[in-house]
Amino acid sequence: MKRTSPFSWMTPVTTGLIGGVVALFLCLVGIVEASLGRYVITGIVTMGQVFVLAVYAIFAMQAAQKAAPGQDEKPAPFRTLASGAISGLMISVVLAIFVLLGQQIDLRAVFIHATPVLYDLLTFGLGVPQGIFVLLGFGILMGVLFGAMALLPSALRRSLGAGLIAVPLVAVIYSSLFSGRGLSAFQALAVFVVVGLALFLWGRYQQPVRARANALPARQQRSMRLGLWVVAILFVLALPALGTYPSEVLVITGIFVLMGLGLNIVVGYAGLLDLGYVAFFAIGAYVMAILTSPEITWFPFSGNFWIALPFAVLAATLAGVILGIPVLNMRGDYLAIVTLGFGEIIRLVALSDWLKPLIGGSNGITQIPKPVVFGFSFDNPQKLYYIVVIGCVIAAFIATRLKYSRLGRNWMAIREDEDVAQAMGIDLVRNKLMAFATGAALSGLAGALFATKLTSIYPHSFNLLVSINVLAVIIVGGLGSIPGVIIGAVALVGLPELLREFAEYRLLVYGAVLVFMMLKRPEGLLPEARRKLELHELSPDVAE
Amino acid sequence: MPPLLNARDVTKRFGGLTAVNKLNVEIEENAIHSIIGPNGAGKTTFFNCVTGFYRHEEGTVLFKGEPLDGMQPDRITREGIGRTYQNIRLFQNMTVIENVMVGYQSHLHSGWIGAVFHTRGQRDEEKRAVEEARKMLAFVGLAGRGDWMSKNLPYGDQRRLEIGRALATKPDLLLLDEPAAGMNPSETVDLMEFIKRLRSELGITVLLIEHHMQVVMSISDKVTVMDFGEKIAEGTPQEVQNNPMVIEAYLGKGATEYGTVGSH
Amino acid sequence: MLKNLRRRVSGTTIAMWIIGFILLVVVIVGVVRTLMIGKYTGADWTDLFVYGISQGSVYALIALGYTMVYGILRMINFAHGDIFMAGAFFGYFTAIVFEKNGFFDSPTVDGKLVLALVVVTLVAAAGAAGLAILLERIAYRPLRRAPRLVPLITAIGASFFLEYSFLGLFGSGIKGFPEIDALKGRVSIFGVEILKTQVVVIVASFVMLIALWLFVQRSKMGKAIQAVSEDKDAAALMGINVDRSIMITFLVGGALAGAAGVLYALLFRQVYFFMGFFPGLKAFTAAVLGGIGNIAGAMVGGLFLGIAESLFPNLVLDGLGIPAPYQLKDALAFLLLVLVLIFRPTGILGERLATKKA
Amino acid sequence: MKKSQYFVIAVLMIAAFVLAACPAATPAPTTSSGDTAATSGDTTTSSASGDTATSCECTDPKGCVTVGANDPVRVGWMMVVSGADATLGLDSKFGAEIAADDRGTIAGHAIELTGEDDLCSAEGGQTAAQKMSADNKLTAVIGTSCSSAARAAIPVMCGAGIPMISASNTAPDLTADDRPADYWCYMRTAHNDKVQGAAMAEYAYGAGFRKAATVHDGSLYADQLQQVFADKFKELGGEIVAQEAVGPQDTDMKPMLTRVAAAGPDFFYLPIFVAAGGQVVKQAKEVPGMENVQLAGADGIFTADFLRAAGDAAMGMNHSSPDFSLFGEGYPALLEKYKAKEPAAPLSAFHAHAYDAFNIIANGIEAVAQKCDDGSLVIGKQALRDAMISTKDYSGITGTLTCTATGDCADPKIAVYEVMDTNPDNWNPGANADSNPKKIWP
Repeated sequence: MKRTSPFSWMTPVTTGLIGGVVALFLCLVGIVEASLGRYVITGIVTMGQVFVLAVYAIFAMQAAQKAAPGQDEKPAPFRTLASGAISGLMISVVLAIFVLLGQQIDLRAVFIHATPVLYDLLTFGLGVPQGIFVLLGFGILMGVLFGAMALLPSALRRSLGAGLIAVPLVAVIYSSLFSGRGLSAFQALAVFVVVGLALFLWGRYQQPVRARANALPARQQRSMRLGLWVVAILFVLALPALGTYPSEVLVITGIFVLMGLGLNIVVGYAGLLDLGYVAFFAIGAYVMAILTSPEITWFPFSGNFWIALPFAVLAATLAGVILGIPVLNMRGDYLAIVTLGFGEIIRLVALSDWLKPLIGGSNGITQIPKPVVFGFSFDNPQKLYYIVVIGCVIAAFIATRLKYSRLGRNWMAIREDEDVAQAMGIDLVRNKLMAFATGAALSGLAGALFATKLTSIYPHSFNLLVSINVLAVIIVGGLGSIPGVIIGAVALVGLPELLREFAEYRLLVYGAVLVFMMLKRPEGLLPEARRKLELHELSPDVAE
Repeated sequence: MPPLLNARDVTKRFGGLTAVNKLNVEIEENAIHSIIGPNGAGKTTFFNCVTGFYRHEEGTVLFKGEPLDGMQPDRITREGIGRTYQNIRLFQNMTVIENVMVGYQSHLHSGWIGAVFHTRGQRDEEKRAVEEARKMLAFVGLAGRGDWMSKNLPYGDQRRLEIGRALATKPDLLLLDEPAAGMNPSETVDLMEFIKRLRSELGITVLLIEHHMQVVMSISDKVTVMDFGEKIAEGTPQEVQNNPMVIEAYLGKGATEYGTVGSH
Repeated sequence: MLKNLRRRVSGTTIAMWIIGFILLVVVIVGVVRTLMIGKYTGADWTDLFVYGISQGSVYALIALGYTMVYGILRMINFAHGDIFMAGAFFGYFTAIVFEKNGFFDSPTVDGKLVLALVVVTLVAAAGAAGLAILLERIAYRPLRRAPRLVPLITAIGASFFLEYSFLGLFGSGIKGFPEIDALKGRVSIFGVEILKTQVVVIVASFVMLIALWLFVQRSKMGKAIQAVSEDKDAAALMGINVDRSIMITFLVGGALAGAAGVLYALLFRQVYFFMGFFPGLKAFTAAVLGGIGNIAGAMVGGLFLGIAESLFPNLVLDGLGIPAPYQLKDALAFLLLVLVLIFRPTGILGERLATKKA
Repeated sequence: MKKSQYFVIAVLMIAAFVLAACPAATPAPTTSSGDTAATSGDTTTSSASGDTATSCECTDPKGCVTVGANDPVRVGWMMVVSGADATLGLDSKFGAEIAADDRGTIAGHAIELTGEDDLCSAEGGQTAAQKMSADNKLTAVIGTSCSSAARAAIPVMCGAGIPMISASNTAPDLTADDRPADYWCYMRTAHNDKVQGAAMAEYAYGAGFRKAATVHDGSLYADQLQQVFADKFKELGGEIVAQEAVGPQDTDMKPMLTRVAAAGPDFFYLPIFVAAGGQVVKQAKEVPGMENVQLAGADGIFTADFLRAAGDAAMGMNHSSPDFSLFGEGYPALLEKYKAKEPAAPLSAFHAHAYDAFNIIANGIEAVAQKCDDGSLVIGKQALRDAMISTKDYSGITGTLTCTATGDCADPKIAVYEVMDTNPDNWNPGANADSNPKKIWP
């Protein structure tokens, strides 16, 4: 965070200009206007305003921090505050220029969100001359305000910042999960205080608490750990109590965890970049559908979920082997594009008029039954959740066992250096095929669950995006790490589902988050222990 | 007794360049055999032909009387040929013991089922593998380092580990590509002793590429000299040292090129 | 003898060849049967071929960006298709200005039209190149030394970001690229009737490809790029500015994609936010097909893919009695890719990458 | 540092859950849900007409939605607003928004529109439905955009008793007589493919065409429409010489068209969307053998935007569409407001269907809502659905709407138009007898 280069007054100006461009982008892309109706604090602050405020906050603080002297130097409050003010002003200047330009020419011919509503927002509803001055003044004010945060001691600053971030986040999750609206002013304040205080206390007492825990006798430590495990398991089992929609999100997340665990074996362990992972997912789903749907009349057999499940997994595994043989001799990115191709081939063939008489083409296969055990039907997401959890546990178990076996070591060796691995007597194709088939099996399992969850499947559900999502899940989570897969799925599948508020902008945010995450934490959220080591040594500049 | 390895007229070309030209080498069982020659003489290329990474266009390589030509490298390793690399190629992000266990893997048989269900056979096998690997680490002088990340080892130990990993494949013939490169004099002396122990204690035949003349001349039974892909001399160290063609090929070169790392 | 053979050739290799052989037989049976039915005239086949070339030349232009970036960074720049889309947008906004001022009205090709098209292309190329450089600077440069998959995910993220930014900024509707009267209809070349727009696209593509070829082979900067592709560290030691070389690579790749965007818009006259995704994917396929990292390979791969898509569904699937074969043209394209890679593992022309083996 | 980040996330999640767990803390006291009321709802006081009711107990078998005195009436949309099909969903969404603006209030309460993305897929529809069905203040939903999403969403919404009315689902099975029982709450203002496809076949046969070809883009909409057309056309005595398919993102249609040309049709039906449809029409003029084949599309491309995509090649083309001459007087005004939201012209007629769908909901609410003394509204779920599905002779934007017992509400009058002018600015169907495109059938 410390900057050794001498301070320059140009720094806040450029920081502010960049901030201005970002603010302008948010306005023009429509996200500000679209979330004007979304209250963070009911009747007071909307999400749209929060977006603009956030830009001021982030860039003013950055500018102020850059101006703040190092720890050993004399504090320079004026310089810090002035930097904040300048950057805030610059953001306003950019927005003001935009508004003035908008008065002269019709920007809507190009930018569809350059609407009067937006101009109104930016001029505080005061119209052009007055509004512009207010906007500029507002910028300076915000700049000074957030610049002042740089003057606070770091622990306090962090708590304050966390509290401020927490309010909109909690508001969004809250309103999304429980279909409420924004928080009340009182709730917002409560969230702010609780989060800020909690973080502050954690920062203060983290060390002593931990030290005390470590000082406990080994036995007590063990029972403490056991207790934590029990709590965690109970927590996982209790989650569906949140309601059907959260359970629905959990089921989707679980299906991605399952796929992630499988793909992790292929990409994370064996280092084979597979971009067509959805193919096996599709095969699992289609086999499940064909074997259980009463709609399919050409197939002489129509069973229940449990009978069909092993066949779905088997079919996917078999497909993994058959598809694997021709492609596994290929190296690196050839493998990537060929597997991508396979994924598309499966989807297109399933969609085709050619197989339409058998598997429905664009009409898909409907009426897939839900799993039933002794008359108990898993007919809603709250119940289905448990089946998915069992699937994930089995998958995680298999993945862990394989990782610490001869096979796992061979895969790791192949990932590290294919040539040398071969020179150690490892049959590359055979070992890769094992990874591919295991991954395919888990994907097939996920597909079967997906089919029964949806009760109807369509080729469109098995597009490239699914493969990309799963890959992103395991990489954002931390390649090769099993807890990472879970965190990754929660972060990239679960949370976006919760943040449906942003509807049109979901993929925009998703993309931005992917880029941001990779830049800030290239090793993933919860990396495999050894990978973390490796990366930080390799490039100290990306480490925090 | 027929030679353990018998290379006949091996020729390897890269485009217009003939890297190895009609090379004939016979390696007797239990011998320490060195190949020397200036950089680019085709020594490592020859290694790659023997181990199956390159396919030679002409000639044949017989191992224990059977041809190896066209076999996949992993197959050749299982036939009993181990190797190390000129620029150390460890599995950097695996632990020391894991590296050795990968070398040992072709002597293990448990598969997917065993791994997932931890069958009795698999557990016994893993135990055996760890024991074997420990023994091997002790043999190469890395006892107690098993849990180090292999890239964190000092340079000399990385060389040892690489040899240990190759030994774990239980080869009859070990190909060492410049094992003394980058070592200081005392490490070099240790290495020479170590290579002799390979033969005396494990009964392994060693084929060595080396620039370090002291090593070559003091431990080799037989030396083959290559230049521009061809064999220009062969014989005992003394014979080779006195061969005028060898002197011509080496004069003014040998010492300066010592330690430079060439690649293909 | 048999024992030897078994030791030499692994079971999987044999299985691979068998799969390849079966696919090949299916393809050949399809072709023979289609030709025996004789539903299509020679002129039909020629037409299909020409359609393929024009589509393929656009693929080739996009593929070049992929292949150059891959060659220098070993990274699949997933966002490249969206750079192409951005180029089409920039071109579109410039083109409507010209259209309003009557540059496209003349019934024959005149100076005004040529000027307008050149300006449109240049604006699109410059805009796309700028975006590509920005992308490289913000999203890729900090990740140069990260593991291989990290930049891939970044690129995918950037791709989403660009697509949905354009959706937000410019709306979801399909923008109709102005129609140019002078380029309507067909012209006869060597006795083959070809659409005028196709002629423009094919000629422009080839001119750009040759210019790129000369740039890479002859210019100092091009040679520097080649050196960086071979070995970044060594190139840096030789005094080559690696960052600059990579930037120029993105600039050139982006400019070509931008130009391709205009040509595509000229050919198909539709500009919208999602237009880059599939052509991007196809172009990447083309790059691999031709041999990744290989500039000539990208051209050959692009043309091959274009022709395959246009010709093969009719030629292969029709004879096999598969209905609506053009629905499966992408599947067929990927199947061909697999076939080519089985028999030629490094693409049609072979890859041009510095292999860092022992 | 890292640890603290996880800590923050954990605290945030917990905070959200805590807030959720104690809804009593929320100031709005109007969270009473119909479900609980319904089980204990054995009170006898119920009034047939809501307007004069003073008692506000819920007697509806499916439960009720209660709207607080100062709260708006919440109406949902479930449409695809991201991905390649975003244009389809956004078009309907704008229609619903304009309808809400025009209406201003429902039963004296303000209107709140909330929405979810159905992603035009089964999984998207199911998730959206799970989410919206958990909203106990939601009265009804306009959606989904795509029939595949509908099939997954309908059982969930019906399970929660929230009526659904779609502006763009066209798959026949959704409103078929033998539709599953758990589709009871579903209806639509879009045209059943059966109506539209058959109408086009009748027109084509009547106009003397005997050899028809079709193409679809792999979407449920196009596939079913062309199949209905083909079946009907054959039934009438015509011949289907080719049934082709393309991808929705395909651009080079000439190879496919070459194939069609070789089959020698005199009529080519392409019920696909603007992007692919524009390409097909434009390129048909460039493929030998296709120049003189009569082209015909469906309502998916019956827009000015299509003229932009297809250019002059659209001249003389036929379209099946809801009969614009029957469109309400409000349509030009609707178009004006639409342009304020999205400067480009509408992509299809679905915004008009959405407009009507919204009004059917609003009318239904106004008919059944009980006004309480404290100013709040109680809306019975079953009652609302019944009120909506018994819509009769409602003169909406897209004609005179009457719902069938299985929820088909669209005015079944389909017209066929011919494009007389390819300037998008002159696109003005139904303005008068000669406006472009011109109505030629019936």
